[in-house]
Formats: sequence, C-alpha cells, structure tokens
Amino acid sequence: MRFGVVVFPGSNCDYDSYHVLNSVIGVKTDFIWHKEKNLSDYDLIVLPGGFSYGDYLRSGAIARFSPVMKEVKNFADNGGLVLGICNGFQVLLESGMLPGAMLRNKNLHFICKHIHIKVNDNKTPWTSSYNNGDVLRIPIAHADGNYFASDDILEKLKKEGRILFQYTNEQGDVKDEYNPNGSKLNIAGIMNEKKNVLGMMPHPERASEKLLGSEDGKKLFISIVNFLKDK
Amino acid sequence: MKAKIIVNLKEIVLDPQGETILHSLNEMGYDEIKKVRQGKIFFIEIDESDEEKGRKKLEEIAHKVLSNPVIETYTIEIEK
Amino acid sequence: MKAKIIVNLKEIVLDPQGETILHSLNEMGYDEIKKVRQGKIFFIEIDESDEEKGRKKLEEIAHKVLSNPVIETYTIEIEK
Amino acid sequence: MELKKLLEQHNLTVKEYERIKEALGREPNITELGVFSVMWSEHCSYKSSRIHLKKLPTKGEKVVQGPGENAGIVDIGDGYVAVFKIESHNHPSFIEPYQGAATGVGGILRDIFTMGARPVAVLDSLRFGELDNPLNRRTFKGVVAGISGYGNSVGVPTVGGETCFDDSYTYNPLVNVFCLGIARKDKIFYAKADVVGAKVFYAGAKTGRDGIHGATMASAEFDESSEEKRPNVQVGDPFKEKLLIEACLEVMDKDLISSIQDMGAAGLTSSSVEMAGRGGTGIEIDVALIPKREEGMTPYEILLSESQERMLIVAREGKEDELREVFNKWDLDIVEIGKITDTGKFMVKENGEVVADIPVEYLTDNAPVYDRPYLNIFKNRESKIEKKDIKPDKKIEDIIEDMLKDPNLAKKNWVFEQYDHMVQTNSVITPGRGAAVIRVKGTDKFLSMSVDGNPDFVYLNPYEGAKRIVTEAYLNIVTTGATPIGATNCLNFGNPEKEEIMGEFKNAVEGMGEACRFFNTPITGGNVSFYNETNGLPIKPTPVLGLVGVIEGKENIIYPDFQDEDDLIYLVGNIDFSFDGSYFIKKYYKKTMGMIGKTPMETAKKIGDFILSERCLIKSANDVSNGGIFTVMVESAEYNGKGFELNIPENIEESLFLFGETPSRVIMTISPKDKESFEKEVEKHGLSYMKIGKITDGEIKIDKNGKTVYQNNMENITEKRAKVIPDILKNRK
Ligand SMILES: Nc1ncnc2c1ncn2[C@@H]1O[C@H](COP(=O)(O)OP(=O)(O)O)[C@@H](O)[C@H]1O
Ligand SMILES: [Mg+2]
Repeated sequence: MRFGVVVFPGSNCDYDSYHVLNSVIGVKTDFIWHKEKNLSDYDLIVLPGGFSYGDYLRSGAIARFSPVMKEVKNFADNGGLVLGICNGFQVLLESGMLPGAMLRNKNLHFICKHIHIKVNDNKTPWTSSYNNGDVLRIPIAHADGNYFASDDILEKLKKEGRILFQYTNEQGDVKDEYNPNGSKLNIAGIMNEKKNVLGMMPHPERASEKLLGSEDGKKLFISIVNFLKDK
Repeated sequence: MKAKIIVNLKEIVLDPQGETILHSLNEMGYDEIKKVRQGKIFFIEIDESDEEKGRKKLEEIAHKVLSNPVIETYTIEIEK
Repeated sequence: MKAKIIVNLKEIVLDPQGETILHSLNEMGYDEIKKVRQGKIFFIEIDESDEEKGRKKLEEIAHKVLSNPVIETYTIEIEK
Repeated sequence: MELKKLLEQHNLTVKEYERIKEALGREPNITELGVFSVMWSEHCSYKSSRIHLKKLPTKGEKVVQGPGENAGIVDIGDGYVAVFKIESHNHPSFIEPYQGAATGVGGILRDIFTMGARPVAVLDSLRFGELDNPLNRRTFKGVVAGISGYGNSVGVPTVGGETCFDDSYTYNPLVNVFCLGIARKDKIFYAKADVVGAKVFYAGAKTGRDGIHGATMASAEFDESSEEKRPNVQVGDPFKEKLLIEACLEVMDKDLISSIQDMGAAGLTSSSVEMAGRGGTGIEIDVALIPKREEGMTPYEILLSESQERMLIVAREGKEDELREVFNKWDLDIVEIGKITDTGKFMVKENGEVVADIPVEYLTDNAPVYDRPYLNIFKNRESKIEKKDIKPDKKIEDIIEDMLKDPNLAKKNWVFEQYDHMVQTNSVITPGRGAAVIRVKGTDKFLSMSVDGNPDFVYLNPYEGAKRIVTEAYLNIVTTGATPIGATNCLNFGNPEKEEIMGEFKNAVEGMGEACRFFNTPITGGNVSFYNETNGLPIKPTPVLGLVGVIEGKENIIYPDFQDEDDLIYLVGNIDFSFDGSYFIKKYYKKTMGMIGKTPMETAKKIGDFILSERCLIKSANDVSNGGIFTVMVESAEYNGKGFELNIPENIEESLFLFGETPSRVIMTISPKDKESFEKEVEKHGLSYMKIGKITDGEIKIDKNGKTVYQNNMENITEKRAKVIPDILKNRK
C-alpha cells in the first residue's frame, strides 16, 4: 500500500498529512510534485490543505490547472481514492470533480477552531471504522468554507447519500447555530457519485494524535487502510 | 489592446461580503443604500491588435479561469 | 438609482494577486496576456432620485468605507 | 539653505553630514546621501540605544548565536537549535493596518529562515487604543486581519500572543511579532559574506518604489505631514514568501550557498552592507541588473526600496547553476547582480558606471553612536494607594460582571481564532491558555513560548517594572514545566531625543538586564522601536520580552487547565495582596497608579525550582498576572469546562483578593491525596502558600466568612468572555 500527497505551490498541510499517514498510520507515503504525471504507484491521493497559489483569484482555482490534476481525475475515474482536505476540497470543487463551489465564510473571517461534525454513513471507504451518527471533535481552519450548490444539486447529494459530514453540536444536532461558516445544509464534506472521491473542510490530520487535543480524525485514515486491505 | 473583465456572483448566490457591507452602511446611517453586491474586476493588457481574436481569447480566459460558472457570470469590456 | 463603484490599487502599489494570475495564464499558454491587475467592483442600489445627491453619498461611501485611500483609488459610474 | 532642506528630508544632522564628508573624503552624491541616511537612521544603526543595549546579558551555555545576526540561536539538544527573534512593525501598522501587520510577519519570518531554520511558531504582542474609538477599532481589525492573512497563508501557526487596549496607543499602535524556527545545529547559515570573489544573487520579488524611506520614517515622530508619506506602503505577498521559504531551505539543504540575508528595512542597501560588514569584505553590485517592477527607477530608489519578499544570496563557487534551478523550480526570479570583493567598500554601479562608493565600516561599525542625556522624571509617578481610595462603591458581583465584560481581560478568541494556530500539527497548548507549547518533531522535546509586556508597571517604575516583566515571563514558561533557555526583546519607546524618554529607556533596559541575568535567560537579539509618539504624546514605555523554554518529554508538560473535580487549588509564592499598578485601579480610577516596589525575583525563582523538581505533584499551573486571581482562575477552568469554589480569607477584602496584582505568584492544583506531600515540599522550597479552594464540575462559587458572595457557572462565563470583543466590534465601522 502506498499513499501520495500532492504538493502545489502554496500547499501548507502537505507535510502534516504526510506525517500522519507515514508516522501515525504507518503507510509508506510520498510527496507528489504538482507537475508529476504518473500516479500509477498509489492507492490513495491526498490533496492537502493550504493556500495553493496564495488562494489568489479563488481558493483552489489556479491549482486545478496543474498538470497533476488531469492525472488525479483519471486516477479517480479508474476508481482510485482521492481525499481533498480543506484547500484540497476547494481544488476538487474548482476542477469539477465534486459539485458546488465555496464562498467566503459568513462572518468573512478566517476561522480556526475545533468544531463538531457528524458521520452520516459508515458504509463508505472513508468511514467504516466509525458508527453511524458518531460526532467528531475536529479542527477547521479556512476562510472560504461556505459551501454552495444549487437546490437541485443539494437534493441530489441528499438523495444519493453523498453528504458524508455535517456541522453539528456535541450532541449531533444539525442546526444553523452550529454552522461555523454558513455552508448549505451544514455541509462539511461530500463525495462524488461513486464515493471514491471525498472533499472535506475539517482537518482529520490535525485530529489524529491525542497530544494535539483530539484523535477523532484518525479513524478516517484507518477506514481507508481497511478498505484498501479488503479490496 | 486593453480590456476589463467583470466577474460577479449570480443573483441566486448569497454574497456574504456584499451583505456585510450593506449592513454596516445601514448601521452607519446610510439608510438609503438598499443593496450591495461585490464583484471582481480584472484590468488586462493583451498583445493582440485584432479585436475579434482578442475578444475570443478573453472569452476563453474569463470562462475557464477568471470565473467559476457554478456561482459567477462575467462581462468583457474592450477599451478602444 | 443604481451605481457601480470600482476600486483598484494605485498603479505604484504591488498587486500580488494580479501578478500571480498573470504568471499562471502565461504558464497555461496564454502568452499574449501582458498585464493583469485585479480590483473590486460594487453594484449598489441607492434610494435617491436626485443624481447630484446620490453621487455625493456614493463618493462618501466609496472614500470612507469601500476603498482604502492609502493604497487604492475608486471611480463611480451611475447607471441611468 | 538647499543643503539644510536636503538633510532635513534625510533625517540627518549637520554634524552627521560632516562625518559623511570625512568618511568619503569628499561631498556625497545624492545616492550616497540616501544610503547614509537609511544606514544611520535610528532603525538601522541603533545610535541612541547601542550603549545601553550593551548592558544586557547575551551569553549563556546554550547560546549559539547572540545579537548581531538576523536572529538569535540557542541549543535545544539532540542536534537541534531554536532560532528566534521579535520585531516591531508599529509605524507601518498605523498607516495601513492590514499591510503593515502583514509585512511585519513577513519580515520576521525571513529573519528566521535566512538562518536555515524552518519557522514553526509565531506569537504577536499587540497594543491599541481603546475600542470605543472607531480609529482604534479600525486599526485593531486591520492588524489582526493582516497577521491572519499573511501567517495563515505561509503555513506558520500563530500560537500565542497578547492583546491590550490603552489610550496611549491610539496614534501609535504596537505590533510586535515573534517568530521561532528549528534548524539542525550543523546546518546554520549566517549573513556573513566572507568569500572574496563569490557571486552575489538577488532572488524573489521585483523591486518597486514601495516603502522608500521606510527606515527613516520609523525613526521619526509622526505629525500631520506623515500623510504625504502614505503612498510608501509596502504590500506583502505571502504566497511568494512561502515559495521563498521552500526555495531557501532547499538550497541550504543542498549546500549551494555560503551566506544569505533578507532585504528588510533599507532593502538592498542594508542587506549588502551588513553582509559585507560582518564578513569584513566589500561588495559590488550593479543596480541595472535588479529585476524592477516599474520603469525609470533611479539608483537611489532601487537602493532604498523596501519591496517585500526579496533575498540577497552569496552562492558557493561552482553551484550557481544548481542554485538557479532550485529557484526556478519554485517559480522565483533569481539573477546575479555582483560579487564579494576585498576592498572593504560598498560599490554600486549602474551599467558599469559608479553611482556610489562608500567604505562599509562607516555604514556599520563606525556609524554614529549617541549617549543621549536622560532624566529620571518618572521618580514621582509612583504613589501609595490608600485603602480608602480603592473601594468602588459597587457590590462584588457587579465588579466581577464589569471585569468579565472588559476587553482587556476578555478571552481573545476573536483574535486567535482568525489565526491558524494548528497548522504543522505541533500545537500542544493552544492560544487562550497561557504560554504556548509546541512539540519538536523528530525529538521528545517541547518548546514553551510567551511574549509579555506590562507597560503600566514600567510607566510607574521603569527599572522595577521591566524586572516584573521578565519575572512574569519566567513564570509563564516554568508553569508549563519548561526550563527557560533564551530571550528576545522588543523595546517600544517614545522619542529618545527627549530626556525623560531616554530616562525611561535606560532604566528599563537596566532592569531587564538585571532580571535576565538573575533568571539566566540571556537575550539573544531583539529590536528597538523609538519615536512612538504623535504630536508630542508618547506611548507608555513598552518593553516586551519573548521567552523560550524547553520541556524534556511529554510527561513533563504541565497544563494550565484544571483537570479533575475536587482537586485542590493553591496560591503559591507571594501571598501579599495589593492594588498597586493593577488593572483594577486603572479601570475604575482611569489612572495608572501605585507603588511598584522591589520585584521579588527570588520568590519567582523558588517557584520555578519547585515546579521543575516536583512536577509529578502538580496537576495544573498558571501564573497570576493582569486581572488577578479571578481572571487566571477563569482562564484555567475554561478549557476543560470545570468550575471552582473559592474561599476568600477573612482578613482580605473581596475585590482585593480577586483582582489585586502582585508579582511572583502562581495558581496550582493538586490531587487531594497529595495534599500533605505538596504542602511539605512547598515549605521545603521556602515558599508561602494558601489553599484557596477546589475544582468543581462547572459551578463557580465564591465564599467569604461562610457566606456565598458570588455564584455562577462556567458555561455562562465562557460564553460571556468569548463575546466581549465581537460584540464591541459588531456592526461598527
Ligand atoms: N494577539 C494574540 N495572538 C494569539 N494569542 C493571543 C493573542 N492575544 C491573547 N492571546 C492568547 O490569549 C491568552 C490570554 O492573553 P492575555 O490575557 O493577553 O495574556 P496573559 O495571560 O499573559 O495575561 C494567552 O494564552 C494568549 O496566548
Ligand atoms: Mg500570562
């Protein structure tokens, strides 16, 4: 098993993802330079958080033109697992691999803090180690996490069970007041139709070691490993 | 050739920046302001003398790069 | 009355955003693009029928709220 | 007349001009005059402060590099060093808060990574006028947004800091930014160009007309005419900085360069001159080769520009092509602009023609130094506070309510939640909980850091006040279980040409020096910011100390947060109660008053020794500072959602107990089963203590003489404290 973490100019959670995958989860992981054209060695591609190209223009807008993104698309079309975290999620949206777009947070500020999200479905490659309805304490750190999609797309996402994570309180109630950034339906993470591509705003790699205040994100990576083992 | 590309949010998309500005203007006493929407404007210099060709390039760039069709629309103004 | 307020960086001020977009466009093969500067545009609806008065209000808002006179300038376009 | 005006514009005196002529043996041309003016500005030459800074202790067994380089370096063991410094960006942050603060972060980051260290933590010490004034709200919002905008983007966490409001900062906000990086001890780089013949490269952003005269501006008092200097604002590009960090660390790792320096204040001039100065060499550059953003720039403008995100690099011989390759990979411009010479001269050409030719030593070591006259007029600022003066006729619950609603004592979450304080996944003790603690990956070590300043004490008594700041910083660090190893300071003062300001400065530096010697925390670098006054009104004297400590092993970290219900709460150390210099007095009497008295540094040292030897008994520790016992209790209870029961001793008035401020005391909590051994050990260390209460599951109850004088719950208080600042800012421009 081998994982790859893409490095765009301006990525800044690349090393954090690498650290968790490599040293905490224990899977051999490589950095993948954004000009790379061969992903055949990998079982999981992570698009990490950060400010690719300074987040100039729109978050993720320029990174999607990187040569590697064509390959990431092929990789996903062939069933490979692609995880976009924060800026990585934004890149997936901009490149059309996931539907919708990100707007500026409702309060217009960058927000960095622990929040709660609910796991809606544990029958996905990403969540088999969780129970349905588990509430995770996990950090967000973004200025553009206000997810937007038209009503028919939102309807479709709901119907197809593709809204994997939603912002909640500690008890798992999905309500406006627990929505940190204004995103539609409290969306914190969504999948593509085949569910092998996941984009999420919260940072599981920042919640994988007890020392850092929460381990609730670690099971996401463990789920991935289990999924790949059973494949 | 010089051009301006204006990118703005579609009407159905909430504009958090515009809303906040509207709200604070009203708070400051500018009650007559009824609506504010914020967009982006790009001032571009393009090395192309043929207007037709230039416009085509700009269309392409505006569509593919400068705007996100999910939430935004754009207009192009070419300066003579 | 409707108006647009365009806010842009003074020419002598660095525009990292515009520079990065320019660089990326060139990288993508759009070599003919020679310069990109990015600004903001505000679409405003104001409840004021007297153009003179409306313009004065907008001037005030543009100067005090929408632009940062230290690094930016603005222009106001009133739509008839 | 003509000359007089020219000199005025360049902030040079007639005497200084004579000295320039002596150095050159002729009249300077305008470019040379510009070079002298920036290099001899207060900001670059430290001409008013140098003789006093010599009094600070700078050496220690762990110190690898003291003052004089881009940043200080201390050995943290296991082959690693910590590289850190604090810098001010006060004047630019007043003119344009967002960009001023952003470029402040950019500048200090460059100081750190030019030494071969990856920046891993930023802390910010911020001071503004009070928030009822719209000007201050604007500055405050802009500064925080600027730090957030820049720091978040480059991916360095802002893990701590302080935020204070006091009207002496209305026209002179203080933005002091501390940065710490980690390097391998055998991979440190210096800004010392000692290889004659080596090629000099320019890398990073293009040079524009921004910030010309920034360094001289930071060295002059503000007045109405400063408005005209406004176009000279530098805009930062954090994306470019991020690329620079990666490219520089890569060429260092591959050993392609021999020395490197960032272009900070006074840009290309100071970086070239300082590199040659430290190496005892000369440097020759051609300004025609510099990448420029604008057309028609003169040598004068190019040399003095303060465009951001630029580096000066001396290549290793034969590695020039590889050097270029790395920068190109990171999409960065890099060009050869000259060479290191053995002439001892700063030689500038434009297309081969000499435009400036100055002996380097006159720009560095032989720059003017002043022993400015000083007066100790603050001697009569101290006054004894009479007991009868201090009883606001309010009930204690109303006083507590006032304090909870006070922006100075409120939770600063509105600030630090805008900062990415978790990126790099090292943040163990996060903002809002006392000193910051981060882990050092690849080792079993942790670093504890804080930035501290309390200008009210320094205002009343600069000497003792400065000692108090060091004492507080020391306690901030040891309460996390860390051994302090090094410090950096940022000295923010008014106009040094005024005798009373010089007196404040001299005494504060002496006090800080004595305390740092006492606590064995050498100062490895720092920054002086003078002329923080507007229309003749100076800020309160504001020395800020950044202190760094090391914790060996995660089991030795002590958290500030209350852990378990029924744990006992102790006050340890100084158990005297006083309102002198306290925030309580300032709040209710709108005046800073009191007698500071001698700082009990010995007590603090004993507390430190006790904590470091009896860690296993202590379940949480937090030092008592601004806002007294009540404020620190709330801060400690908040994170784990605990509460507390307090018993106020019968002979102490409630508000004095809760909000009085004296130095050298710490709140510690212990398990009830350790009561006896804890008390015995505390006594053995010669410390006084007072058992003041216990931890609850969320209730807060304060008793006096068997009667409950205040009751609430933590959830309530947490919410209230978190909303103070956002509520003040809400919908107000
Ligand atoms: N500007 C800031 N940036 C980051 N953290 C801050 C800032 N201001 C305050 N904090 C955090 O809030 C907590 C309390 O701050 P404050 O009351 O100013 O300091 P202190 O505890 O030293 O008296 C500290 O943990 C500090 O790190
Ligand atoms: Mg403190």
